[in-house]
Amino acid sequence: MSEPTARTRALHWGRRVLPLLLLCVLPFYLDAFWLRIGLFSLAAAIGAVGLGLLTGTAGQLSLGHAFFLAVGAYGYVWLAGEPGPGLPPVLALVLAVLLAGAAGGLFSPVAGRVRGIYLGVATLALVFLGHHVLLTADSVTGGFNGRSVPPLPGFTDSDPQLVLLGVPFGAAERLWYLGLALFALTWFTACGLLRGRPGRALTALRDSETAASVMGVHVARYRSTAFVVSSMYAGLAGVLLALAFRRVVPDYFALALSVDYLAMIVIGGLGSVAGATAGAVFVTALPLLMTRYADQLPLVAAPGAADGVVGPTEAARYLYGAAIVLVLLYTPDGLRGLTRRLRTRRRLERPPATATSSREPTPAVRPKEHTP
Amino acid sequence: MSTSAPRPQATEPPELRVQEVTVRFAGLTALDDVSFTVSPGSVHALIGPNGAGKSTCFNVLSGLCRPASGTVRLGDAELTRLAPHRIAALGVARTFQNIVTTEGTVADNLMLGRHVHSRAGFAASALRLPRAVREQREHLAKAREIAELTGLERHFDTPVALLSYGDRKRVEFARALCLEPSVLLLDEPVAGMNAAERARTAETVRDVRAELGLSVVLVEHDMGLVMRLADEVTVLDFGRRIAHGTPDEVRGDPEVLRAYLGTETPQEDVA
Amino acid sequence: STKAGDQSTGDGADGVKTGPGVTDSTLRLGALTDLTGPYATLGKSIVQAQKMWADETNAKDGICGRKVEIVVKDHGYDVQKAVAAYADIAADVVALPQVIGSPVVAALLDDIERDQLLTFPQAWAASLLGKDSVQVLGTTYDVDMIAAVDFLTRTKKLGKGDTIGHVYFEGDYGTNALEGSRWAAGRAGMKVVDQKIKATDTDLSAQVSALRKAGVKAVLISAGPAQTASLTGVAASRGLRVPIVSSAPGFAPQLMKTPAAAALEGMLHVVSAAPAVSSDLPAVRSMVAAYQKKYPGSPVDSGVLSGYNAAQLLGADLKKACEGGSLAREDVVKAHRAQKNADTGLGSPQDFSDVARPASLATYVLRPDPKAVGGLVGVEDAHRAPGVEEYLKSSGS
Amino acid sequence: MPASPPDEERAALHVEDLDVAYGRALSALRSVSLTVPHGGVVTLLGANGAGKTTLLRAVSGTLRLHRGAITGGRIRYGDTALDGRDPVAAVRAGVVQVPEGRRVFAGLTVDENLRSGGLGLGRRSPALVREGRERVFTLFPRLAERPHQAAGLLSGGEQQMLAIGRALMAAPRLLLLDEPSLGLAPRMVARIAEVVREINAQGTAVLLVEQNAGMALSLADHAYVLEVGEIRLSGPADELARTDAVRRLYLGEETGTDHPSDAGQGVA
Amino acid sequence: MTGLLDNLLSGLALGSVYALVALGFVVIFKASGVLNFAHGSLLLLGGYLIAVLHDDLGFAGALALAVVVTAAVAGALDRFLLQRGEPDPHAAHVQTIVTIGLDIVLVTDLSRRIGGDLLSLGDPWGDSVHDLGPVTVADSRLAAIVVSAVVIGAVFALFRYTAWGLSLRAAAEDLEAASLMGVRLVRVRTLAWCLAGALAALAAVFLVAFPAPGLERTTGQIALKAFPAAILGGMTSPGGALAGSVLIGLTEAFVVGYQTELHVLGEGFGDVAPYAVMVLVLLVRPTGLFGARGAARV
Ligand SMILES: Nc1ncnc2c1ncn2[C@@H]1O[C@H](COP(=O)(O)OP(=O)(O)OP(=O)(O)O)[C@@H](O)[C@H]1O
Ligand SMILES: Nc1ncnc2c1ncn2[C@@H]1O[C@H](COP(=O)(O)OP(=O)(O)OP(=O)(O)O)[C@@H](O)[C@H]1O
Ligand SMILES: [Mg+2]
Ligand SMILES: [Mg+2]
Repeated sequence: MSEPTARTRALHWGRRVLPLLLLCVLPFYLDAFWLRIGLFSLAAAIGAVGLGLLTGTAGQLSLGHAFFLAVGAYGYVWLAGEPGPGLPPVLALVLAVLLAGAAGGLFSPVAGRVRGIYLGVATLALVFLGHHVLLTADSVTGGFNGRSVPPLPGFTDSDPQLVLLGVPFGAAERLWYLGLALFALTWFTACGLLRGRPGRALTALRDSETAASVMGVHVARYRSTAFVVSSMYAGLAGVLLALAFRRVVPDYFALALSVDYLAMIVIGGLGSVAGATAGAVFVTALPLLMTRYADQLPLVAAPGAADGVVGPTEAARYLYGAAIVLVLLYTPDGLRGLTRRLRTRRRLERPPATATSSREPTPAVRPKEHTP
Repeated sequence: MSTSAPRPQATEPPELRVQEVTVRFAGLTALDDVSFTVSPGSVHALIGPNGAGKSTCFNVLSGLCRPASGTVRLGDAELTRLAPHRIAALGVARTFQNIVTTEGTVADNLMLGRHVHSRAGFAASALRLPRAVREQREHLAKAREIAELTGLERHFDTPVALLSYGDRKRVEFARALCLEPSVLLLDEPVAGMNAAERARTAETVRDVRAELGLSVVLVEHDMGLVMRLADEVTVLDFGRRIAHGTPDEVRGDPEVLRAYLGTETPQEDVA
Repeated sequence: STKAGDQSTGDGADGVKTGPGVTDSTLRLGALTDLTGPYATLGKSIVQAQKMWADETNAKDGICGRKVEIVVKDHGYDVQKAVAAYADIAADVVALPQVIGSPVVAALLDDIERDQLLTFPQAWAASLLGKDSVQVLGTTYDVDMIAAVDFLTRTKKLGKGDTIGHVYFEGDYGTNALEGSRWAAGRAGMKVVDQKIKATDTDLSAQVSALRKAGVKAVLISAGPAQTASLTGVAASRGLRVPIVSSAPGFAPQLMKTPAAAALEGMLHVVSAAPAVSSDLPAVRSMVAAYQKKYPGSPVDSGVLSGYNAAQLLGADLKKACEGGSLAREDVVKAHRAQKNADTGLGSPQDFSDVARPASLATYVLRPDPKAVGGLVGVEDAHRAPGVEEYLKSSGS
Repeated sequence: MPASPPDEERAALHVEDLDVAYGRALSALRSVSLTVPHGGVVTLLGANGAGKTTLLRAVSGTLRLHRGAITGGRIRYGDTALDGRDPVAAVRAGVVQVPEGRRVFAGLTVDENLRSGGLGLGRRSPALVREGRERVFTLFPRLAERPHQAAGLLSGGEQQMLAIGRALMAAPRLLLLDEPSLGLAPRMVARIAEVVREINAQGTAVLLVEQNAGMALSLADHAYVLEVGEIRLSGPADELARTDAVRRLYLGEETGTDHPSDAGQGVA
Repeated sequence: MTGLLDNLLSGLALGSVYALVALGFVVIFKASGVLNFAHGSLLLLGGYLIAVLHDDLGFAGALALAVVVTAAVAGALDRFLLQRGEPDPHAAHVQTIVTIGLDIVLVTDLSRRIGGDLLSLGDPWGDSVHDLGPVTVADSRLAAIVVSAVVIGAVFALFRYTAWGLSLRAAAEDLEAASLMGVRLVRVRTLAWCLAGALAALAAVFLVAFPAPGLERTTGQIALKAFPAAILGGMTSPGGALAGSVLIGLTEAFVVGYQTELHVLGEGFGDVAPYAVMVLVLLVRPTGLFGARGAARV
């Protein structure tokens, strides 16, 4: 607990600014394929951070994230589009996020009362009911074929040509920066939440509802607010995804997507913003990259070749599934646990830490706290 | 103490009155028509054999359990209908007999105790408004102060799960203090501590009571501690109040000796 | 170094204008297919059939003096993967003779329109009409269902006042089919009782109960093979022995190996834009023979036929564009739209000139036959059901 | 170093030069040696965080559940080496621990909790189980009153009885008791003390970790004092009870009390 | 009236099939706190094995072998991929995600093998039916009702009266205390997974038998329907799983059966109705019909 020296402070800032800088120059080097994957990852990261807040911090499982992504995406499309009020896209973006929050709020009678795995499966209902509505209410949602997404002004290929350092800046490049900005906003706010009063209250009610409530935490309200906030992040992610896809279709927002998000936060490491981000990139980018490059693997046949051999997509699926298993086998705390472990190993080579200051992961067993 | 909003009761905590409280669980009356009053600023001990209903009484006081009949009043407020968090906001803090801490460090737990004294909501914290940042810093200082008071400063940044039983017990105590309560409910605060540590905790209780002028309701099986600290004692057995009075009165009560203390020696004193 | 962003458009050595996907020696086509998801069987048949077509074409000096190459991308019915795969290949192909998966097609519609990339989706919903670059081949589901109702009234003595059931998948396919059946039934004075189901529903007992309660005289089904099998099997076992007519995707040769085979043979008919694979049209027979020779062991199903047909139609478009002096994408689309009577001999001729109309209105009626190649034999040849024109007018296309 | 262990021959539990660490670097015990003779009662005193529970965990084999490990030394029970073994091995060898803080199975009934006590011993005849249960019920009549109540709903003291009863169901030859008097009313403390004596009289050795030093020292033949992971004092219990340090720290005798019952909490 | 009976019976039959699947979820959740996303693929594995073996071994032989192999696979997955090192209750969420990875691998492989086929399991019931008064039920469904009643009863007894059941429940309450009692945590838990695997193989038979057309690559997805069933029952007891499943089955049968009357809810509501019912129940009873109410006292 020593005062930060100039050196550590510089290190601290360096660790934040450098990655950001790096992300900023990427569009100068990557082509549309990579930028698209990057954009998907950024959007997923925003959603994952929201889910991390709910599941990792407040201990509330949600399999309904796909639904809130859909609310955000469709909300934006409808608000900014035709049919719909045709609002200015930027306003529509903000309203869509609020709409997702409101949708989360509507679910709060359940979200405030139902806990853990029960909530997880209850939210499953949202995905199925939501899908049902997306298909049925076709005057708003466009039905099965969905709707095309009105672009944000200034974020299309047809906007005034922009060439920076010899690189033409099209929609992909511009959207990348939008995604980056929204992601930075997410990071900033989520860290604030986690380290602030709400984060502590949520952690407390995750670990012991009783302890939290007798210390003055309004359990049901905090639970449902966490749900609302997480829905809003999901909504934002949904808008960004819609902009990246240029078209929203109901089938994308299915259960598999919710499960993916769950995988993201666990693979990244529960309870931290950086973890959720790492997990989001892993889960989003890996299958896409593997699918693209799998045909270069040995023993993999070209798509559509004879029976009984492994095609590239299958190979990619095998590898992806195995990657999930392996990552979690060897770093049960997720990708973030991995970096932390590397760091402590480095620290351990220096003089041993004293008993009180070391921050080892919590022990495996903790007495279950039912009482008295 | 400049940080928290000034509490009106800071000088004179309201009186806590338990009136004819009855609690039933399926087929079992855990509290049977129990009444007692905790006068402002006093230490009121609640003793009795195991299963007498002491913890249940605490659960009623802190809103975790709703009595079948009877009322609990704190000053003018009636607590029996309030949710636990509302009761906490009125200045009632408690510890648990079986430790109920949350994961995270001691600091995190103590900051939870500051919850009712801080305001920052989701929006303010997310946007890191200056007010939220300042508030957080001030409360952290306060929590550290209380950690020092309870001998936890060494463990301030240690995850609670790594502490020994006695230290975790202390964390609970400190967390309750962080609430700056007007009424402090302590359920066996020194269980699992050795004599020296018990004395130290007793000292702390005495200090904070003097300093903050709060009322304490104490459940404890360590009769020495009870005798030393308590101004008044209520004895429960099978959910019923069997004795009431000053420590000395209670200690001599044959009913108490039979049901609770079970020693022959004091009985001779009485004789 | 930073990336370079150039899109090559220019003139080839032979004076033909070229665009993305075309070089002096090759013509590159793309296929976004499903080889690992729910439509894997279909995907595989189409891929193989189109590869066969490409090989045959290249053996005959290719198109416009260029070798044809098909880039196959498998998305496994995952929209996100499909979108990424599209981004990956779009800049490098001249047309897409195959895109499988309605949600995939839906998600790509805007991009395809923007890139003017001539696309033949393997989906037959009317909602895909009206897009310049997207061509639904043959009839749409609604047109088929009108033919189905017509078939029932003509041959099964259904008429005014009767009730028919329609079991359909949620989504584009089912909805579109239901539109057709509703319209046709209304025209014939009949009532439709509909039952919407999901792809994961494989036990249709409850649906059959409901249909029986409604007293249906016939049942239409627009779902997958598993659902058709369950519906027919359950209906038969419960004594609901009524004619059942399925949309083309609702049948697969594998069904003839299930416990429901007998019931299927006795009760089912299939309406389709394409003839049965076992048909004796000469072009079909030679194609089937070639396919069986090239891929022994692979089942010959309707996917083979439609895939090969699509490839041939695209080949014709490309040749025409070449004759017009340009293989640039927009000119390929133009050439395509200029075809008013494209006939490959593999089915009914098609008219691509009106983007808003189905390319063909003639429907075949088939029935299961375990002994036939592809499990189906023809019952009625391609014909236009009465009222189809009227329907197209009334539905505003 | 501890004084030479009493009666080497009959000694049953030997802990020799034990080092234990939690996580990677957190050393909790250093070079601890201790002996519990067959049929004896040994008590282990120490402040909060001294490592008493850690020592018991090392013996019963549950250290690994806490990400702890034995980094040096040996533990033997009779001829069985217990270091590095799992809890099952300890139970099979006859060493059973009553965990700190009761830890009864809250959702199981009292009866089921008792049945669970014998799980480690493999298949046993119902008669044997019934006999064990009778024995527990005579020791703790309060439990006999409600065999079908969920254990989580018992009061703290009742749970403590159940925890001890559960351990007794495994017919231990060495019982490791971690603060059995925790949260018990004075009368119950006396009762537990009696029970410990009874158990001991029936031939079970006891290693008793206690904060209630008065009771512990009156029960034990031999005592050890643990401080910050190391044995500081050891010796016959009555001798140790007379040393200044123990009197001050563990018996609380110089805290200016005027009631004789303060320290002993009414041990009869 | 006939319609009512009809729906009642088909709901019951459907429910008992779901119950076999839901029971697997419950057993695994109880034993390890893991929400087993790979359950669908275990089911698919069991079904696939029966499908490829029944020609050689006959149905009974194939079923027996499939049950054993699926149980072994489930146990092995748990033993070698989920529980590594020490038992760790905090790892449940991580292990849940591992099951997602396992599911991906298993499903990919099995789908690759099954391809577009619709496999028959060679079960003895074929498409035969029974007339029970005015209504007709498939024999396979009658068998399902009987088998799941028996199996659930057996599992219930296993939980209640055997040492293994007691060990399992004790470990579910408190790992450390259970291990102090000498419970072999790893083995107890692995056995639970084996049991769940066996149940999955058994469930596969009834899921793909007659009213359904046969085993396809997507058969495993039906396991999803058992989620609400398990949750409705409270996720802790075999009896709860049965009750929840029957409720789900009935809901589905009735909503589909009366779809025309329920048009206002939109077409195809039968598929989402179980979820709606589940949410409503959870609103009233947040831990399901028979779930442990947050009975922990303080
Ligand atoms: N939620 C509950 N359901 C059923 N019975 C309960 C419940 N809570 C408490 N009891 C019963 O009520 C009685 C009183 O319990 P309580 O915990 O208040 O005792 P106590 O006085 O605190 O005892 P101890 O000193 O042992 O902690 C006990 O017999 C207990 O079993
Ligand atoms: N799971 C754990 N991980 C890391 N450190 C631990 C763990 N458990 C205990 N410790 C540390 O080991 C030391 C000894 O703890 P132990 O629980 O053995 O103390 P104790 O003597 O039993 O204390 P008490 O009387 O309070 O129960 C303490 O410093 C404690 O913080
Ligand atoms: Mg109590
Ligand atoms: Mg201890």
